[in-house]
Amino acid sequence: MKFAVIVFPGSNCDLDMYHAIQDELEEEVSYVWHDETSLEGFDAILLPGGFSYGDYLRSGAIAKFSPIMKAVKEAANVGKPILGVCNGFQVLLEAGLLPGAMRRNEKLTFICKQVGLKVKNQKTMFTNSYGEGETITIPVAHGDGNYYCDEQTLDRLKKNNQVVFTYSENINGSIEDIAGITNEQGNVLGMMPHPERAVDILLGSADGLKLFQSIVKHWRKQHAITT
Amino acid sequence: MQLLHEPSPSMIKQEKVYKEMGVSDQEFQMIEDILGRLPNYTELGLFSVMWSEHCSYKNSKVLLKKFPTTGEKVLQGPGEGAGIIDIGDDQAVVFKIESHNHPSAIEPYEGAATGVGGIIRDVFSMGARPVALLNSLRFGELKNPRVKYIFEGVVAGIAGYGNCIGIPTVGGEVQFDSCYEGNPLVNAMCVGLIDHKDIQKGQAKGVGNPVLYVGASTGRDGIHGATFASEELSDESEAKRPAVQVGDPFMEKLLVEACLEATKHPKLVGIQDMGAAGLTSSSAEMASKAGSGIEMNLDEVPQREKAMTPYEMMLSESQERMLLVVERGSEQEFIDLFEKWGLKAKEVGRVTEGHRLKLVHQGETVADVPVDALAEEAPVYHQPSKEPAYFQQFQQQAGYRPEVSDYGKTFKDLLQQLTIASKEWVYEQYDYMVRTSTVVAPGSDAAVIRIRDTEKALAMTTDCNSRYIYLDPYEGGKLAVAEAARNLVCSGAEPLGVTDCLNYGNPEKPEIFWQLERSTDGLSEACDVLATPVIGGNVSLYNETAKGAIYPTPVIGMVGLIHKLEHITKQSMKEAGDVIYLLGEAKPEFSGSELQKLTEGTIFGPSPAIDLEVEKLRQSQVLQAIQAGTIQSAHDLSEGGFLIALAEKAFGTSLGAEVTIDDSDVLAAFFSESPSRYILTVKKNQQEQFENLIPEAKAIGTVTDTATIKVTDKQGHTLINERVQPLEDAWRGAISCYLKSKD
Amino acid sequence: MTYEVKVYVTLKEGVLDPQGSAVKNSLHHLGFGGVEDVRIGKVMSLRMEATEDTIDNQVKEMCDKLLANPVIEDYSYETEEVVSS
Amino acid sequence: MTYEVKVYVTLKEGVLDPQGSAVKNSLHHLGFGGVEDVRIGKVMSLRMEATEDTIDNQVKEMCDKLLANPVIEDYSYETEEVVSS
Ligand SMILES: Nc1ncnc2c1ncn2[C@@H]1O[C@H](COP(=O)(O)OP(=O)(O)O)[C@@H](O)[C@H]1O
Ligand SMILES: [Mg+2]
Repeated sequence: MKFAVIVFPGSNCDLDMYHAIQDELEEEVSYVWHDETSLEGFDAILLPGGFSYGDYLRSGAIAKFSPIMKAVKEAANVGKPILGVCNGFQVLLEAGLLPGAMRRNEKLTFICKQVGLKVKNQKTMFTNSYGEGETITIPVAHGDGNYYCDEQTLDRLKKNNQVVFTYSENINGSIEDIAGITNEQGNVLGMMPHPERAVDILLGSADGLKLFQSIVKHWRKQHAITT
Repeated sequence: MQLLHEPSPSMIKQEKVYKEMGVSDQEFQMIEDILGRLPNYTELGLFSVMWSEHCSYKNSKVLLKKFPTTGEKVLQGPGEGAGIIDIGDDQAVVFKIESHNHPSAIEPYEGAATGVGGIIRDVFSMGARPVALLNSLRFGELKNPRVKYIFEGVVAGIAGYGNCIGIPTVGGEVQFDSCYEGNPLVNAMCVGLIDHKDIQKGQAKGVGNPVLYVGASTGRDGIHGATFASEELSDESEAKRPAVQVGDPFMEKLLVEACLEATKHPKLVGIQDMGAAGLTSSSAEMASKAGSGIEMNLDEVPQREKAMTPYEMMLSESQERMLLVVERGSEQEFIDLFEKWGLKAKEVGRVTEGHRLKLVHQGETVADVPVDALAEEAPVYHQPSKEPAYFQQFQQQAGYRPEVSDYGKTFKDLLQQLTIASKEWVYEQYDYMVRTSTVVAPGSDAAVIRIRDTEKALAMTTDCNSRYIYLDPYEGGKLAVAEAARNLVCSGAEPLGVTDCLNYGNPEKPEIFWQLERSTDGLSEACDVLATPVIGGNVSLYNETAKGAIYPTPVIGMVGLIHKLEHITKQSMKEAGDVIYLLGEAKPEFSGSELQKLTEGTIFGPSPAIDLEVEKLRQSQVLQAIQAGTIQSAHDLSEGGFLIALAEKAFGTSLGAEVTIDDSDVLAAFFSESPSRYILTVKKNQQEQFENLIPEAKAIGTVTDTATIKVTDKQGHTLINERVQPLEDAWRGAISCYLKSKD
Repeated sequence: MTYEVKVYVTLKEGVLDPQGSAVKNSLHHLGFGGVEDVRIGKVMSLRMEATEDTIDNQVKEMCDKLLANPVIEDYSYETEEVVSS
Repeated sequence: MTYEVKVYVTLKEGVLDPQGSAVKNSLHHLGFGGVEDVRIGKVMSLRMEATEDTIDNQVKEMCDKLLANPVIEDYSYETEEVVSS
């Protein structure tokens, strides 16, 4: 299976994402620079964290216009797994691939620490390796992670089981403790916590590895059927 | 800020305009002699910044000479952007510390942020990939609203810059003392990794080669920042406010990536960052080091503002700029390389014969001065030195001993002393995990970063207990180096070398110069004995306000090598049942301790002394025992003494401790800060092997799973019996508690 | 023609403004108890070349596409012609 | 009396505005080549109780003490009385 890690000017978790896939998941992975226009040949697309365009104006606001984003949208439309982590999540929100928006953390300061996450939906292509209602430990590192959406959107998210992760303890003010959501089709996941930083127990947790393994598992199953 | 009419050379002399730039009468005469004529305004500007303390070290040079700077593994000592030490396998570690005290006093967020930006450029301009940041911070007492504002702003600024650029901030220290009230210290350190073959130097070689300017355009910000950093803070500093620069970490992130790509290009000749004194120091130093000259056409310098004068362009300290020299004919390749990263590279001059810096502006030569005079031949002063009266007095106040009636209460009070309290409020704002290599995060004795694709790791720390240095600069200097090395050893590392940041008051005052002299003697001696050469550093003088000077604060940044990942050791206790050992004796010495500060509200008396041979022996014993796999956790005893260290070992775990002390002097056993001491925990079945390696260590108790700390004396009387949780809450919450109280 | 444009971007009513609340609290601590509400938005000053009949549409388009996020923000703007001297 | 106060905080001339430059570049990429300069500041909307003769001084003091950072920012403000309905 082949993963793409999109690199925007100012991305800084691209390296971490790359190594998580290559060294721990042991799948194929390449960087794709933001001004490329095609994602052909890739089976899954990863939008890493960082500060694309310095997070100036609003996090993710400028990156959404990068040439590669058209290809990301196409990949989303044909059902490929798209994962946006932290700044990647913010880009997906700004680009309209996921509903809602991010505000400054409630306490206004950047927060970096290990947090507990509840897996609210383990039937997605990103979470099928987790147990029902499992609590996992994954680090966060963000200043703008305070998720917001209006009430109708929230109802829809809940009805469709699009809320995939919630914080065990609300660290940033997000409505309903939301830490990660998918689109309606379930193939685009945005999350503030960093699973790619939790793939090696040496660094504190390996709970994020199952997320990447889920993507592979799903792809293998799909692949076996279609070929 | 903008000068409509620059004074003419004769006016400069007659009206002593040079004085406003910090140039003395005598120095002005030297400049006149060097040029064989009067300098014009631009030329005077060049000399004034290059001869400022910040760039020339004119007052500190005589002291820096004492430091041991060489060693088997030293690949680059002081002199370049950053020092380099070999770590084997053709790899090396690059590190440097720098102060941004004055800018942070005036604009805390941007001052701290640009301090981080500057130190990162020092490291990647050597060709190294920056992999970690640390800092060392000093503020006044947090009760003061202005101090709160500065503290919050500085931390946010460090976070804002480091997080954005994606280099983890993995460690540091924060101390609070009223002497820093008007004059906070903000020292930032950067650590990088490099392959030997990629090491770059900032040299302008090869007559005819083009000089390229890369990065942000030049504005009027920060003009005279270097001179500004060489003066005392006063109300006038407020008027000099435009000297504050604003950082753009996004631009710097692009610069890091582009410059690292450029340093791998075979046609790169030299590269240097534009730090203090911007375009002036980078061009003059690059030419001087290569024994050549540089001619620049200032019309080509990218400018952010209209109608900038040569003086302004040369003295601007706009951030995120680099100067490159490349082989003639390859300039387009470099321009394209930078273009890919969205950056503009522009040819602004060329390397010339003769050793002169020549500047052309709108067709006219506006400066023509010898580069060596700027870069190398600044006057060197040996300031008069005088032992201060306070020192004599302190020396005679031995034997201070506070009254403590309730050990448990004092224990809790100490945990909430801000210098001891958890710094989580600070480091949770730093992304300390990005680059996924941080094996030991902030909160332990030293931070540890693994080196990808190897079995090795780097440990790093910043340390300086300035109270002891104030009480006794010589002993205190030794203590600072020893503590830094001890912190590295606790994490399983062999200390490699030092970068130091010398923060002091006004060196023209003999008592201050005496502090500088004595403390650098102490630092040098300790670096020598502990085999940790000084490979670079920074001097920040004139840290004083009308209320007086700061404590002498020579911050030690130290990096160590962990040979195998399995040697990585943390301070936290690991397993119930492990045996707790204490290494080293507590002496009844309390002057300068946290306990003295707590009881008296101030410090006095003689500092504890340190025996460097004992220090060295214990460091090598502990390191050996760690490498032999006999140690589960290790923590040195520092501020607060034994009880604090024991509690810190329990925090963040669900464990506790039961120990017995057989000292007759309980007060010393609990609260003395005598140096060269450790608490170590050892698995039961490894006790014998451990004791063979460190026979002096005393087994004093065991790690328990009850989450209480219980201490009894040898008669079986309970001295301390506290649940860990309330202690930990008090310790963790102290800083945010202070910040919330808005009075 | 050259225009000076001011774009004001504010959080939609009903969207909690953590920065505004923090500023309000600080003002109370400083003794400004009369302050009942604080909301923080952005003001962007643009200088741009445009013609009289395109300037409005251009500014609107810039706001819709980039300068404001319609999920949480509202915008308004003013344009003024700069008379070159 | 109740006042609606608007405080505009902008970067001083000559102070680098990286955010403004990033927005300008992005607008160019989006085809708005006519944009020559972008500077980004803050607008704060306050609702507060005050009397006619103290309102100005109060707002000034709030700006000097907290809302603007005089080292790098300038401010201006407008006050308007709210007629209660
Ligand atoms: N400004 C800071 N930035 C990052 N980490 C910090 C900072 N201040 C303190 N820390 C971390 O908190 C822990 C305790 O610091 P300190 O009390 O200075 O330790 P020690 O006494 O062992 O030198 C260390 O891990 C240190 O790196
Ligand atoms: Mg320590």
